[in-house]
Amino acid sequence: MIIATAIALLVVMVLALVRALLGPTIHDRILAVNVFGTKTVLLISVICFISGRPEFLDIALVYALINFVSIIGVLKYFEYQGRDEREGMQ
Amino acid sequence: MIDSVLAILSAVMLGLGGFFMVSGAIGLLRFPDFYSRMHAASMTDTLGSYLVVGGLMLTAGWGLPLFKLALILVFIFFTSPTAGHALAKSAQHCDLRLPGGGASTKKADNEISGSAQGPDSRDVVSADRV
Amino acid sequence: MLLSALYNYWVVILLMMTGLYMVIAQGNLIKKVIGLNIFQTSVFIFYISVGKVAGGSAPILSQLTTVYSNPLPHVLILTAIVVGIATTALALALILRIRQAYGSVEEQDILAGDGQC
Amino acid sequence: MELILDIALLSLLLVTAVYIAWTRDLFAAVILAGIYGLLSASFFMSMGAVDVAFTEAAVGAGISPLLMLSTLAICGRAQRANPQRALLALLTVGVVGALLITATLEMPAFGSPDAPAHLHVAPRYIADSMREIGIPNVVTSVLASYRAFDTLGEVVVIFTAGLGVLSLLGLRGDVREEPIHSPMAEPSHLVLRVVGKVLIPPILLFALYVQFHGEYGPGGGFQAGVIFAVGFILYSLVFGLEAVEKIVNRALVQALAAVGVLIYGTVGLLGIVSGRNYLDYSGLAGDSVAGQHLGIIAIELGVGITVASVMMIVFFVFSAQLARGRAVPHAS
Repeated sequence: MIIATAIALLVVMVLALVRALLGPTIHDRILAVNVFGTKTVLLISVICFISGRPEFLDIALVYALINFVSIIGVLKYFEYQGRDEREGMQ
Repeated sequence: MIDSVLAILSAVMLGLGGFFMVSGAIGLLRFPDFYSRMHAASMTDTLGSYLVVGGLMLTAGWGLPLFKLALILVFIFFTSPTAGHALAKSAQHCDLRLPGGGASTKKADNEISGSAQGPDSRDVVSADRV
Repeated sequence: MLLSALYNYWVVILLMMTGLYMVIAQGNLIKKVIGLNIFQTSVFIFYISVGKVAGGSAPILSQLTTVYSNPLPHVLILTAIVVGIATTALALALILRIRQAYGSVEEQDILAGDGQC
Repeated sequence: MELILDIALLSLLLVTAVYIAWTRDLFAAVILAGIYGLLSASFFMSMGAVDVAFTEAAVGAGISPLLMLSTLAICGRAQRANPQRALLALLTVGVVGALLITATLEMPAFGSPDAPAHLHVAPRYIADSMREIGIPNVVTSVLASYRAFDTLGEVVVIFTAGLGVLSLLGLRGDVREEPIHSPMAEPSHLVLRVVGKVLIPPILLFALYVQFHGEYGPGGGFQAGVIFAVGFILYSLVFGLEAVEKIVNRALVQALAAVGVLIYGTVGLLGIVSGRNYLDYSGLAGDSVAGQHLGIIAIELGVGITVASVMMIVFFVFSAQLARGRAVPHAS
């Protein structure tokens, strides 16, 4: 079942990547990255169990944290950018 | 006895988690506009993660891995809904409109650069000119 | 057989060429830096692929296994990643200064700006 | 399963890279570069390179997109096409790529245990490091003891890069024309502020764990430094740059970047004082294994301090630049 989950995760990653490539708005891409990041956390945990060395879960843990920080960062810069373009248009 | 029950339970949780995640991803791909994609993705994202990590926890046995998985669960519990919230808020803030034009009326409480611009000042196309 | 034996190396080369293409063809300096990063990552993937031993586990000794991947490429790449981000930061800082001086980050504009002086 | 994972991840990497090259929206390119980082870290994980995956996780998916985005936010995200250049580039790339692919036919098959790379020093590291160094993580013992001189060079490079960024952008940052304003610090982001407050202490604690657990599991100074910096970066994203500067003194961080390199160098000198070679820690304690252990902990600490401070310096310089951004007049 673990292997089936890994394959399901890969499928989800492919679908999320397609959404990230298609866009159409930048928020869709950010959403896709967010989904992709969570799936990476899970995929890494699953890889740890498949390879039989579950003590490497630290990496999944660091992902769970970093992914959040980078999403917040992306949103922040997008707000800067949005405010800027708005000011430019006036 | 306990072991086999745990194994079955874990398999069920992993399978359910996989199902939810795949269905959420299909929603992410197929739904027509940003807000409904967001709905599909972030709901199933959180639930699917809980189920998969929970399923792994049941197979992990007592020890450090169990604790780390629990930490991952807690972090996902905090970060995933928060990221979704921030994303939706930012989309609304940037005046990303639904096809029906619902969201742009809500921006009265956003103080950004006055209310001079009309709904066309930043539409979906200009947000992503490739 | 050939596919599974050499697939990693082919992907590495394709990634490397994508990065090289971006560095040569794109006039935008930020895009060039992203291209350099892709090129760099392809080298990382190459090293890690070379270091893999079939059936080998991560090179952290444990009682459960005796076959490990080669630790040396891991060491080299680990430091290279952090050095890579430091140099990327330096490149981006240079780009910001170029933008302050020339008002643009497009190569053509910068060359034109040089011609005027 | 390993093969499926390998092929799937590499194919996804390739698709992402090609799209990054193709798109003309730089914002999309940077976001996809984030995905690229996530994918390559998963790939490293599936190859058993846990330490590398750890570093790439923190750097490739976390800090690097943030730096690029802050540059983009200043420079704009549109990009011009250059068709005649593209043709020439395609030609060059095609020829070089074909030559390289021909060369791979001579390579030893992927994963074969008797490839030349695995025959020379690696068996010795794996067989003897437990006896000579006494720690289970071979990567850490090679990084911090067998090849410590190399690592010293890398740390100096990082320090120099931080210095370079500071001299290019940071020195004029002391004169501030307008107060730095962060949109995220507005009260409308209440949820974010609360969650940020909850998450920052665990991040810093986790960084310390990674720093001091690096001998037994994946981790070490490089990873810990980046994670530590990410904690402060999250704080500055949520609460604004001013709030961070109240906590971490800028001069102190700049001094710490140098202190880390100095710790590393001093530990090396202690090796000479104890009658051995530079960076040979065997003489630092009673028996050589304990000495090695002590030396590794000390230099990992130096690495961690330098990496954390350089990352913080770089990020804060970039965000200060972003906040001032358009106050700087253009030459055009």
